[in-house]
Amino acid sequence: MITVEELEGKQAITWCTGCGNFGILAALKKAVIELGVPRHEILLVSGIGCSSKAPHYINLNMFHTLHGRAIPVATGAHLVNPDLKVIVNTGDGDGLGEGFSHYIHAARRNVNLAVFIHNNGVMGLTKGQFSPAAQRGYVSNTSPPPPGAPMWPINPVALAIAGGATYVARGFSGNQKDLVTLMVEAVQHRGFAVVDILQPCVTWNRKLTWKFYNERAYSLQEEGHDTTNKMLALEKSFEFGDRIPVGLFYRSELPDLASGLALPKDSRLRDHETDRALLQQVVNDLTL
Amino acid sequence: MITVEELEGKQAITWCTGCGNFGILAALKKAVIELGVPRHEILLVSGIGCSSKAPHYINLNMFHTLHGRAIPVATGAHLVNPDLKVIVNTGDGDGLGEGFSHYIHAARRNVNLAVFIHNNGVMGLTKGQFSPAAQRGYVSNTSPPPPGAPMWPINPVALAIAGGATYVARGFSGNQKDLVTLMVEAVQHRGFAVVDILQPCVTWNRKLTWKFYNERAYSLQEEGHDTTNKMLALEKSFEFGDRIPVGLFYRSELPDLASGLALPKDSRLRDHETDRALLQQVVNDLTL
Amino acid sequence: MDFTINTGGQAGQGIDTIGDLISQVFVKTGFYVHVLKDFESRIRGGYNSNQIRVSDSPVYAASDKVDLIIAMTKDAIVEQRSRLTEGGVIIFDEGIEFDELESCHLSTPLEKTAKEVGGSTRMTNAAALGAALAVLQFPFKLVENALTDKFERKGKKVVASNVAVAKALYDLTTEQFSGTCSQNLSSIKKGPSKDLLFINGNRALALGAMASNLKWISAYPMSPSTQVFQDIVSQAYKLNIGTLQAEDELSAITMGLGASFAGARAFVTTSGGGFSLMVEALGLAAITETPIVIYNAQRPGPATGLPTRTEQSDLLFMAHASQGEFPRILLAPKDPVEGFEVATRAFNLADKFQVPVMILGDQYYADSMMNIPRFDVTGVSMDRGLIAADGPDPEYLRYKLTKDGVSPRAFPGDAGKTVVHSGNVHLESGHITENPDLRNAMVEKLMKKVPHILKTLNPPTIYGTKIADITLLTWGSTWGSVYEAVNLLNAEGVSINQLHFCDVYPLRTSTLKTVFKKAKKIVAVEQNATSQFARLVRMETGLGVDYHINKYDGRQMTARWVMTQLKEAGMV
Amino acid sequence: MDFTINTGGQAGQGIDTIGDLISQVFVKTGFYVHVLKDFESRIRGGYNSNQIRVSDSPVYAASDKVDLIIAMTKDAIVEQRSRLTEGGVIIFDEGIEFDELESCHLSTPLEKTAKEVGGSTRMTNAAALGAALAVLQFPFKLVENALTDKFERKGKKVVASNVAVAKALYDLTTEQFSGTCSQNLSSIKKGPSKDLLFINGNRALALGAMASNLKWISAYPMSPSTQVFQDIVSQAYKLNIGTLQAEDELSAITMGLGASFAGARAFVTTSGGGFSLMVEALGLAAITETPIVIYNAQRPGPATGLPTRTEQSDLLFMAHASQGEFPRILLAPKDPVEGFEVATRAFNLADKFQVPVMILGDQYYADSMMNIPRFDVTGVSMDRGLIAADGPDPEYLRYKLTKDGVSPRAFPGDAGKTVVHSGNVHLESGHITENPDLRNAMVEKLMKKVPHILKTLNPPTIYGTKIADITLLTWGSTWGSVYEAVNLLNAEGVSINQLHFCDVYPLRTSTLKTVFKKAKKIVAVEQNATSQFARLVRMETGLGVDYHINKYDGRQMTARWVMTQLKEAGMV
Ligand SMILES: Cc1ncc(C[n+]2csc(CCOP(=O)(O)OP(=O)(O)O)c2C)c(N)n1
Ligand SMILES: Cc1ncc(C[n+]2csc(CCOP(=O)(O)OP(=O)(O)O)c2C)c(N)n1
Ligand code: SF4
Ligand code: SF4
Ligand SMILES: [Mg+2]
Ligand SMILES: [Mg+2]
Repeated sequence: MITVEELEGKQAITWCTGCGNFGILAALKKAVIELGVPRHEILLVSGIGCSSKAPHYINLNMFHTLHGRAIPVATGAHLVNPDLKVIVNTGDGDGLGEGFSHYIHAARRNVNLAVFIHNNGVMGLTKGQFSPAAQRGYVSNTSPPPPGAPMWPINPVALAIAGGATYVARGFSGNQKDLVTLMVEAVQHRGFAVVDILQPCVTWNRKLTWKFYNERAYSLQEEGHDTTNKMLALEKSFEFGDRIPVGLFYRSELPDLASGLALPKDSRLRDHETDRALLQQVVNDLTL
Repeated sequence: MITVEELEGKQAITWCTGCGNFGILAALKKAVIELGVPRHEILLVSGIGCSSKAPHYINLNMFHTLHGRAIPVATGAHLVNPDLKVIVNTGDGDGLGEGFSHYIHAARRNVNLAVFIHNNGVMGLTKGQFSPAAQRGYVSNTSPPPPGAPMWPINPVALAIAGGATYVARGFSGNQKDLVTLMVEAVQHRGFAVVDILQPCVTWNRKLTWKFYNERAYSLQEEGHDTTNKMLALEKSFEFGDRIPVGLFYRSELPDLASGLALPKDSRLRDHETDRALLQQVVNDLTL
Repeated sequence: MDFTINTGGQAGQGIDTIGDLISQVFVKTGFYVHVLKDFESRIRGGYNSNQIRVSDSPVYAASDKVDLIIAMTKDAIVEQRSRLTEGGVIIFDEGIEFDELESCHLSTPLEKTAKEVGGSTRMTNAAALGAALAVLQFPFKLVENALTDKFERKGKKVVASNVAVAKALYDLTTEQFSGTCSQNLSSIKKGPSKDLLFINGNRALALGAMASNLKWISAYPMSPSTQVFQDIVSQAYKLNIGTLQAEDELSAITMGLGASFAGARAFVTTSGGGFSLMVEALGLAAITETPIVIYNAQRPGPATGLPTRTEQSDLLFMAHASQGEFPRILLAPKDPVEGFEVATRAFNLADKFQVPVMILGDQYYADSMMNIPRFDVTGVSMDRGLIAADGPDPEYLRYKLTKDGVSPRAFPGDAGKTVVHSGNVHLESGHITENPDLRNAMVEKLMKKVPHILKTLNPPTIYGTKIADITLLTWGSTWGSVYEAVNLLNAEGVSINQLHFCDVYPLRTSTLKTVFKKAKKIVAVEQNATSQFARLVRMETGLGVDYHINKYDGRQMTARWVMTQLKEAGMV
Repeated sequence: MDFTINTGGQAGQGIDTIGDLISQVFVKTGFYVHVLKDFESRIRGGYNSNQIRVSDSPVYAASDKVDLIIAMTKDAIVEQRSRLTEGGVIIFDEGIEFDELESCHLSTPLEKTAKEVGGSTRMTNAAALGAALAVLQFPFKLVENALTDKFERKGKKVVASNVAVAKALYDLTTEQFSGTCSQNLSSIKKGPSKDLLFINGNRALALGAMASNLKWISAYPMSPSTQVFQDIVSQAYKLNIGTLQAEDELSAITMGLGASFAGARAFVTTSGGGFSLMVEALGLAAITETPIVIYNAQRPGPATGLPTRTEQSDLLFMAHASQGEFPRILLAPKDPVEGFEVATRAFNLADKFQVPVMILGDQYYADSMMNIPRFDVTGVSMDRGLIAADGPDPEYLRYKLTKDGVSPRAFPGDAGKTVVHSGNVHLESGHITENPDLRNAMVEKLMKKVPHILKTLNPPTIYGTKIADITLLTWGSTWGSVYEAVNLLNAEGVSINQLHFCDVYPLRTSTLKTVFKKAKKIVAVEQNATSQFARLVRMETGLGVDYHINKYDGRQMTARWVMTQLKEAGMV
């Protein structure tokens, strides 16, 4: 089993005191331990943002990529070595703005990844501009009043479900226990798994605060939500007002992408050697 | 009123005989006439693909842009001159693959555009590779059997609704009358309007043929579908088997993007001149 | 008089506020001020600083000496101590554990006083200001004025508390500080110079763009460019400007092209990584001859690199970006004064030649501040280039072949004209063609513009004597440091001058050729690793330079650094 | 013997099939064949052609004369007629309305016979083949063999019908054709040369990549590159290769980087517009030192340009693409023979230096076919570069500073090691740093690789005499036309040779400098408008060329065209 000490990050944390990312990191550590797989079989892939720095703060294999591109990088790594548990740490700007297309295409391909969206409703690292997940009317440097952000937020849960993701959940940085469970399940799930994590940004976001979520978040599971019912899951996904559902919205079992590709059955692409004799035949067949 | 002659394209059509794009072009011409606005107030914007050549074949203002970028180009043009009726002609590769992120972000912004997806389930112009809308198992040069395309198709109707579009319909190139109606409504609708158009590609697609659709397409409106019910619309959007719903899925009235921006009230950005005296004040306020 | 104050601490501790307050005091008393911003890519914590250089004659660059350090954290002492001049002073909060106290150190209750006197640790800024100006023996009245200006909007009470805190520290320091600072400003005489703007490069560009009747900006945030977008957004309602934060840079630039196509002057702002994502659309702008102005605030790469640091390393990339071949214009302003002017020229050039115009800034240009003459926006002239005559024209050809390659523009919505743009090779009408002769004609149409563009661009400027033994070749924002170095060396009797380019591409070569012929040695000084401008010069002229000076650690070079490099190389 | 057949018609009329059949006949009888593909960006209709050049000695380029035209549409006559040699013949279906009949014209019932004899108009190809070979008086047996090979898989009946159709037309033509073709092949002697591949550049690259143990390819379709991806996908199940059609190019390349990071050799294929979208990730590959091989099959730009035509206009773009500065390797194979070799070198270079390697093809290189010696894939050697020793190493540093800048790689999943990649400036460990000294060290780490890379790359080749009055400077796919031009001019007694580059960046300059010194005149011959390679040479060496020959209409230059340009310029 992995110990907490082994996971101790090699880099000093640069997040603001009180940031919701701390809760996500703590849950991630617990989840990694709970998973019970060797440390070297885990890979974290992130984009760019406060959230995307998370992999530096936990001692695991990692690739801190470009803004918006964590999912395709993770996809490539996963398919070349399906033994890896590949986790994506992304922000709402990163994964739902710059990289949104990849999110839905990975969902419909049912790529075996666990995607954790550190959703704070702002672009934290670039100083608090409204993000794709910001509420309509949210005031920031690039959405001054009136009218604040002149558009509706993107709905990562509804879109993941409509997109074809097979495990779709929402977590809350302030609810460690459930968040750990969702993380573990997402990683263990074979297919595209999303956990949209409510993550207060204490520096910029004066709306989506700890208090805001503490007052509104409720557990879907405690209310006996049927996670096999897609339409119900979608209905729940539009609820974001006085009550905000947290927990697992939807899960289904479907073939994942790897099962449809020409991967070697008995080894991994990373170690596989092409049979040159077979290839020579291909060449020979081209001679007239 | 615009006459058919005035709309006669300036360029010889390069589509294959029998292509579903002909039906879309014919419907577009009828719709443009029915709209009853002056010819110069219409603008067509397209990406790249067989479908995206459509604007060359009807004599209107047009911008044939880059693969995947029709929606943002259209957005910029619309906001600078909201008098224009801006129509986007896009393919399923173009709009749902390369340009998919723009589709959803335009939806949640409720940009006042009409987007016509020439949906043929293949990348026609690049010679028939499976497209994002291709059915699972579809066989093409880049998805050989087994297993054919190893992923589920993207659902443009469900995603548009989940994304926030306020007019979401499906048309069929083989059903001119309804297609014209949907096109006219989409253009007249104030907000982001989508018509996903079933368009047989007779050259490459041996599955999604005229016959296939003729046997399966049915009219939502004839079945009395309630277009104000979002959940019902979503439910219908997942129906794609022996029966394929065509018609208007969902419509709602919400403020569009233009109404939330700092556009001049009495003129258009294209003609507006910044009040330099006001700006000089801004400068002066910066002096200490 | 030429002295430097460095105020440092963690991000979130209000270092910029202290910096602003101090700068304001000096600007208002008529000094020339230059502020260098040094910060990490994080929101809280770490080590950030403002370096404020003050002089009674104009200053154009940062210094590498510090006379007064105001430290909110231990790092802020440690990082700057080696630069402290003799007679320099370090002020820091008594809460900082720091044992190696010397007489020039002033450990003082900044935070405590803020809390006790002002009621909030947020007023630590005012405390620091009070302490600093006491050390400098600056009249307190000026401190009061600065605080009033800064906090006026927040109400009298806030002003009063801040003044009280500052006064407390001012008095305490006057009483306690045993050392003497090398700088004594007790008899300051300069009067307020109301007509100077205290401004950074980003803001100058934003103002220049707005003065040019910019009507559309779409952008996606990226350091160090974001402020330009934010500045324009903040004036959008007042001036009626279309502004939209896009979902990514692909969208930002293509929205801009749509806007320009429909008739508005359009601007997109980004940094290198975002520009990388705009590359394909740059080619679309070119082939469709849709004017667009792009700002790239460069930062060290590749990839994410150092997001909040400076570098001049995208020049050759931007000069050749996108598949295919087409004319484009690259302008690299040296400072905010030139930034404003470059912005206004950029929009005129884009419209006149219907080409993409790119402005190359960098984090140093973008963020560092100086006081400069007030801009006169009413004097900015607008040239929208060739516009098709009003009225119906069923034969209107968007890409009419003309002698100089420029065709009259019309816009969708113009009654009686049909406007056709296509990113494919097209006929004069704008519709697709694959005809080889028309392909040739259209390539030649684009290329014909280059000689006209060249004639319109500004030649480089020679600073110092026309002829000198050594010529330093520079472009963009390194101008200031090198300019100061040249002056200092001239004062030492060295025969040295500076050949500086703002308009970097296409390259005007005649002055350059003359200078290269006359100088004994040409030294390229660039804030990058591979001497990109020198390479560009060689590509354009075959002329090589004799020596390269490169800095690529992300920190802007100073005059002294340049001089040291020259001396170590035995050049001077 | 050196003659050319052009078979043209609409897209969808099976022009490629006729072309293939005819080529096969000649390849099988031991001739050298070169096929140029000329087609529009549409799926049906328009005008497409295959130009088949046949010779008894090797041919390296297309011709601009035609001896036999097989026309399925009137356009196919009109477009080619001006190139018809004296004694040339035009065969066309009797259905084509064409009044200006001459004795060399053969109007014949291709379609009708196909239908009547074969039962389907689809056999018009066979009919055309029969007619063509009768005109050439080629033994019918060979026609039969070709059809058997082509249609074997579809069953005996199909073969028989095709043969019957061909025979009918063969006989009819033999009987009816009154003209005589300049070419008479009745006494053909060459035997079958089983060991030649008949192949285009795209396929050679695909085979080279697979021979290099490529284990991952992600791509998004784009002409003229798509075939490489399709070829590899078609072998994926047999060879176990990971292949994925991505949603866009941003995804294609970043998937490739993930795959490479995890340990597989990775390849991405695209054309200019797609490469534009990969630019940011190119920088990520560079700073994270993740090997990747990128193929850009160039086509005329900017933007969509001419999607199915040829050009060499992305060289300077690719040499400088992406923000920041970093080493990269650019290779431009001259033909399929070199393409295979370049692919295998590319993967080794990428792994050895942990840099992005880019292969520049173009539509001409990609699509045109020739017969070449069979590739021996078992002889391809694989060098994966520096790999960290097996076994646990808690102190493993992905970016260990070494003398030559290359650090041992480990892969995520390696027991006992933690592998950290970051696109930010990083420590040796891979974690983020903003430290200026480490920034310097990491820039220098990357730049240190360049001299080693240069030593490993191939120098250019001189074709013709070592020294000549005129040297033609070429790179990539224009090799063949220029090579033939040089030979022809040499035969005319002109002192001319060719200095050709496959490895174009970084540029090896010593041979070049020698040649530039010795030749009286250097002429750059490029398939672009701005002489990009000549510009690159001048950037690297300061050396300029004396004259430029440029073709940019999207159609590959021929030897005759090159000669005409030289003659018109008074160079020869
Ligand atoms: C291509 C590109 N564009 C823009 C940026 C600048 N940038 C860095 S982080 C960021 C936003 C991050 O937002 P989010 O993903 O929500 O992360 P957070 O900081 O809120 O956790 C942006 C726009 C970039 N690094 N690269
Ligand atoms: C950036 C870029 N990538 C790839 C291409 C090549 N390309 C042209 S059309 C096309 C697919 C079009 O598919 P779709 O939008 O479905 O159009 P259709 O031809 O089926 O109507 C592709 C991949 C391109 N032009 N630009
Ligand atoms: S800015 Fe917000 S998201 Fe970023 S570290 Fe600070 S609190 Fe967290
Ligand atoms: S390839 Fe398909 S979509 Fe394209 S024109 Fe032909 S039938 Fe239509
Ligand atoms: Mg965020
Ligand atoms: Mg399609």
